[in-house]
Amino acid sequence: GSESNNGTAANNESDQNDEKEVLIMATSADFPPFESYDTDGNFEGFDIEIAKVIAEELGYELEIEDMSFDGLIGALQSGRVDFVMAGMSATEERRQNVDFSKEYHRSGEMFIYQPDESINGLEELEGKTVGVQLGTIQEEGADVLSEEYGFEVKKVDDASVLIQELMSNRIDVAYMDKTVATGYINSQGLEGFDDPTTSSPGMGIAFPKGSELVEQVNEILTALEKDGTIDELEEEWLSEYE
Amino acid sequence: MIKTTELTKVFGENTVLKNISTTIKPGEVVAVIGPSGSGKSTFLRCLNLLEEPSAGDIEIDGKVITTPKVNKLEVRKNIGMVFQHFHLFPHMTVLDNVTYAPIKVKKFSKEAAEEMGKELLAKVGLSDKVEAYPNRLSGGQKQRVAIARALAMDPEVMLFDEPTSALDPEMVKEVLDVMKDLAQTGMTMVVVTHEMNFAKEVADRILFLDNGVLMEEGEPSTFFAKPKTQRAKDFLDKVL
Amino acid sequence: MIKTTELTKVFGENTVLKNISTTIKPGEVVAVIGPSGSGKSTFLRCLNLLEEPSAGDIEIDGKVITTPKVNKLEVRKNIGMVFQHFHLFPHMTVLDNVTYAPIKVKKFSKEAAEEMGKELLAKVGLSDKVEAYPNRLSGGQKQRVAIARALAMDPEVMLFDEPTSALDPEMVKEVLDVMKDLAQTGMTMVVVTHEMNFAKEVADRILFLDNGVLMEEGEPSTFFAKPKTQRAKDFLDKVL
Amino acid sequence: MNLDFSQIVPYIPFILKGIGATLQFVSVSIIIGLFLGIILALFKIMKKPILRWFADAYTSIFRGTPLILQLWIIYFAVPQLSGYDISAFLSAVLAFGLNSAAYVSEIIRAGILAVDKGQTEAAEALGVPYKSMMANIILPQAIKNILPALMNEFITLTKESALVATIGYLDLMRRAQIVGADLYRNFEPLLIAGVIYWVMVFVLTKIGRMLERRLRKSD
Amino acid sequence: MNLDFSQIVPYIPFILKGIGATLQFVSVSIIIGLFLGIILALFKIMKKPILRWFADAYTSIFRGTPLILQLWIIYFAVPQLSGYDISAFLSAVLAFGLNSAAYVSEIIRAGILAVDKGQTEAAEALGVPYKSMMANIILPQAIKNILPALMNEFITLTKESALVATIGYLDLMRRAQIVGADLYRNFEPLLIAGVIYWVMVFVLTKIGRMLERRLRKSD
Ligand SMILES: Nc1ncnc2c1ncn2[C@@H]1O[C@H](COP(=O)(O)OP(=O)(O)OP(=O)(O)O)[C@@H](O)[C@H]1O
Ligand SMILES: Nc1ncnc2c1ncn2[C@@H]1O[C@H](COP(=O)(O)OP(=O)(O)OP(=O)(O)O)[C@@H](O)[C@H]1O
Ligand SMILES: [Mg+2]
Ligand SMILES: [Mg+2]
Repeated sequence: GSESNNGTAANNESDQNDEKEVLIMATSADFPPFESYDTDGNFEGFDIEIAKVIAEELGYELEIEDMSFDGLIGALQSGRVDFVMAGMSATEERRQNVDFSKEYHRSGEMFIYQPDESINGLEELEGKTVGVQLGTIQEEGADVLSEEYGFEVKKVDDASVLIQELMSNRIDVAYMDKTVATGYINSQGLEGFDDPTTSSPGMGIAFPKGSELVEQVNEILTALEKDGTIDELEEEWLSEYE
Repeated sequence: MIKTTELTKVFGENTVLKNISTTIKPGEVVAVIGPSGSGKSTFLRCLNLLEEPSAGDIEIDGKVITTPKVNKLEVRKNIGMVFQHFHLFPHMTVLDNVTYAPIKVKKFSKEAAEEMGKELLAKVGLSDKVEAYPNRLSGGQKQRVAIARALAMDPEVMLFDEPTSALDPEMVKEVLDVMKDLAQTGMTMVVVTHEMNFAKEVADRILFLDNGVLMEEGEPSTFFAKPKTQRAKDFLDKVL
Repeated sequence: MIKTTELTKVFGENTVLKNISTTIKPGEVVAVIGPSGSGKSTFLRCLNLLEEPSAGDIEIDGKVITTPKVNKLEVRKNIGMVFQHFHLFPHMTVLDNVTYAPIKVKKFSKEAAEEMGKELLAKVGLSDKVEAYPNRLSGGQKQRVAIARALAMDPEVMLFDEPTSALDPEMVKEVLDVMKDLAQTGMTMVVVTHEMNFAKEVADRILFLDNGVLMEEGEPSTFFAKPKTQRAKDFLDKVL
Repeated sequence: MNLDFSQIVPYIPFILKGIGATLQFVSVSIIIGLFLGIILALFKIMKKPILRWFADAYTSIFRGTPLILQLWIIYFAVPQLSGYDISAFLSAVLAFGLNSAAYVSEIIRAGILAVDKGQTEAAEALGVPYKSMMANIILPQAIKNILPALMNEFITLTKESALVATIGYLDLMRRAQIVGADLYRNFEPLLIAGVIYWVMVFVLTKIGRMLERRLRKSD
Repeated sequence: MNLDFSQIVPYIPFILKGIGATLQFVSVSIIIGLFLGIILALFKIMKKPILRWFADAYTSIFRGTPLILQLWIIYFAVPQLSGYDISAFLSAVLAFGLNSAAYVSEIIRAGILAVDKGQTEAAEALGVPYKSMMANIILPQAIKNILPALMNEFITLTKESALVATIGYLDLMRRAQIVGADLYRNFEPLLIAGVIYWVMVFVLTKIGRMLERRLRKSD
């Protein structure tokens, strides 16, 4: 938890000096439009912009570390970073082990399929095979929906694999985060429809358990909601994925 | 009968055998002698095609074996070979060493092969080592196993490449004795050797090689008493 | 002076050397002979502590070397050894083989070592092979390099373990000649050998081992003419 | 670092199921890799330039490119190109077996070259055909010396097997990761997987040592 | 299967930057692994039981547990336990070097055992100290025979390096993944990474062959 001692914001009040304090954020920059690299190798995306604003409000210099998703959890658990923004969904199970900020975005889910199919609603999924990404909230959601609508669930490792499974006709439909789904629809010429039942929790910022930053960040998020900054950023980064 | 005609072997730029023509009659024991590097091993190895001759012919029982379409394995079945360093198969017992080729190549049943193997091992005086691994044997014992292994294929000719020169002196006799017995059974034998006494006593004919050339051949008695060439004289001076 | 007292060596359950006591005087040339497996090599290897004696003492120039606190490397610096199979370092040139130990162990400068190395190689007749790799040499040449390598450490004693038995007969002489020269310079030498002629001619004394026991020792003339024990008689019958 | 294993307990059966998956998949891959590796090694030492060239190219490609790419090509490209719906298990053992064969072939090539040439000559002089000579004379001696390197390769294979998770084959490692992602605690499941891997490798090593001892019984 | 490389072009410089990162990290890891591996191999053949035991335990642990676990312990646990803020690069080369040492030590152990015992005896008889003997006489001969197995290990290391992405070190593979995610197209960047890996491994193999030839010049 909070007894980390490697120069992160949570504990470097003790060694004040004239430099600006650093706030370390970890992310997995393979999740556009929330976080990714531009072609010059700089971070960009919706989460990145929010993080910059938060750091500025708190008076810190923001430092971003990119790592794969497994690494993010390790970084949180060991307290090596101050917080993680990576489109993380705040489930109850996870709350046992990390602290989440209040929700700052909710994008919903989508079912997508190859253009030579035509599926226009949950009812038409009966008898189909639906792929989901392991360890995501869509996985949990799909398990519930499959009972009701009679489809089969196939679980795979990550979004890129899900798309390849679709291309190889091993699954009929992929069930995924709406923003990501829209990206694939645009880039690979797929089709899809929104999940009307979506009840998944929205995205939150994750902190090591017991972090003092949670309160401060929640206050800032509330303020950003009020003054329209978040709406602006959503418009800038996410509108083409709606 | 083995007949070589102008047999020549070239390694790279090095002509190691130069136009060797000779005939070895059935039942004959021929000793090949000469200085180190003179081509004795190469000559022997050409006879069973372990080395491919560069020019010239080898005929065995009237059949030319130096044509491209000859089946080497067929040729070798009838020619046993014993090496200076034994080359027993270290991961097999003595008996397995002897029976392996008959079973694999001649399609003997395991029982038949083992019976024959034990008989041969008895002949070379190793009945008690049947189940031992080669690494447990003395040099003399190893070489006797190697001879039994070659004999197990029931060859018409046996080639020996310095069979005793890796042995301790007290073991030389036990191997030479086995070879003498073999000679007496009428086996055709070609023996590269440094054992001049063996050559004198047992061989029917001596081939003296020097620098790839067959310098002299003849009966041991005349060859050792009065060699015709200076080279042979020099050589005999050194080793006798 | 080397003095062994009740020297005993046990391998597992096998007592290979049994209470060997003898003294080798400075400048003496001692030939150790005996059947295979009698313990000749083990005896020799005990003298430079390549094998650790199980009981008994070895004294060299009055210093007991069989105490636990002796520095083996120091002992070995003064004792050269030549092996049956040469054991040259295959990845080094002939000259590097000879100069390696003087440079590493005696801290010679490279120049000094190379000068000495070339001199020694000239003495054994190999001036033209200085830059060659061992694999390019004949057996006789290899063994002469091995002798030069041992001499480069300027030892007081030289041990030879069958230095000629891996050689072709015409090469035996070139190595024995080098050894004879060495004996004439007054080097103390212990030579395990099967070359009875060399033992007769060069050795000052013969040690005859059988089954780990020092059965006989004496001057070559008396030993070869009338051995005292039956074992020695049997052995000489086989190898002479 | 505060570790807490209590939350993991309910997931342990889920993780343990990965052992069977991993073992099954690894053992088939090892067999394919060993078999193909031997054949490739033989190609490499043959006099036919075409076979040598083929084996070298094979090794270069399969050692030279990431395993995950090979896995993807087999699992995703094969059905798209040929229409044959290759299963995850089959793709996985194919990819791992073909990949391992490249490594194994290099190890075996070295092992064969280290066997005394006299062995080949003795077999040839007896008229033993090439195949039997290799199978009964040369390879058994080669394998004795290279067993440690082969064990390394098999252990690497066991541990790389986590990659197959990307195509939806749930091995031990992937199961540990899933539990980690579920709970947002991944040190603990990883430590459990670590212990299980250690036991598997330990057993593999013991088998290797036993084999080594058996092969050395003739020494 | 419709591949489209045109969109990748602007990202190519970003991917290529990963080459330097991977090379730097791999070369330092190889050196650490080789150095430690030699020391461990020496421990394994020594007469001191305590050193042998240590080396065996080391090998068992580092070969037996997943590399990612070792990497995480070094990167995440070290700062918490010692207070030293270890960098991603240092953690990565340590984890990979320590891990590789376990494999290398087994390879080298086999190589040393295969050197003719006469070499040791000849050196001992000359009074050469143990260290010099190993460094100048035994290891150069051992390495000649085990070079193919060592090359295997180095190549494996090069390709496993993708793991370091979990601690935020941007190697070649991770960059390819990122580009794939960015473009919503994964095969193309992976193929490009595949080609780059192939070139790197090709160069590594050539260096190995050159070395092998130099070591064999005395044959
Ligand atoms: N495979 C080979 N490649 C190149 N040269 C070879 C090969 N085998 C033998 N030679 C050369 O051929 C010549 C004759 O060699 P060979 O072994 O036949 O001689 P040898 O009379 O048997 O000598 P030794 O008594 O030493 O066994 C030598 O100069 C040798 O270096
Ligand atoms: N390292 C060892 N471990 C066990 N037994 C050994 C070892 N070295 C030698 N022996 C045994 O000790 C006995 C004497 O061996 P040694 O080599 O000293 O005999 P040798 O007289 O030199 O024989 P050769 O003439 O064959 O060289 C033999 O029975 C041998 O098997
Ligand atoms: Mg020869
Ligand atoms: Mg001896």
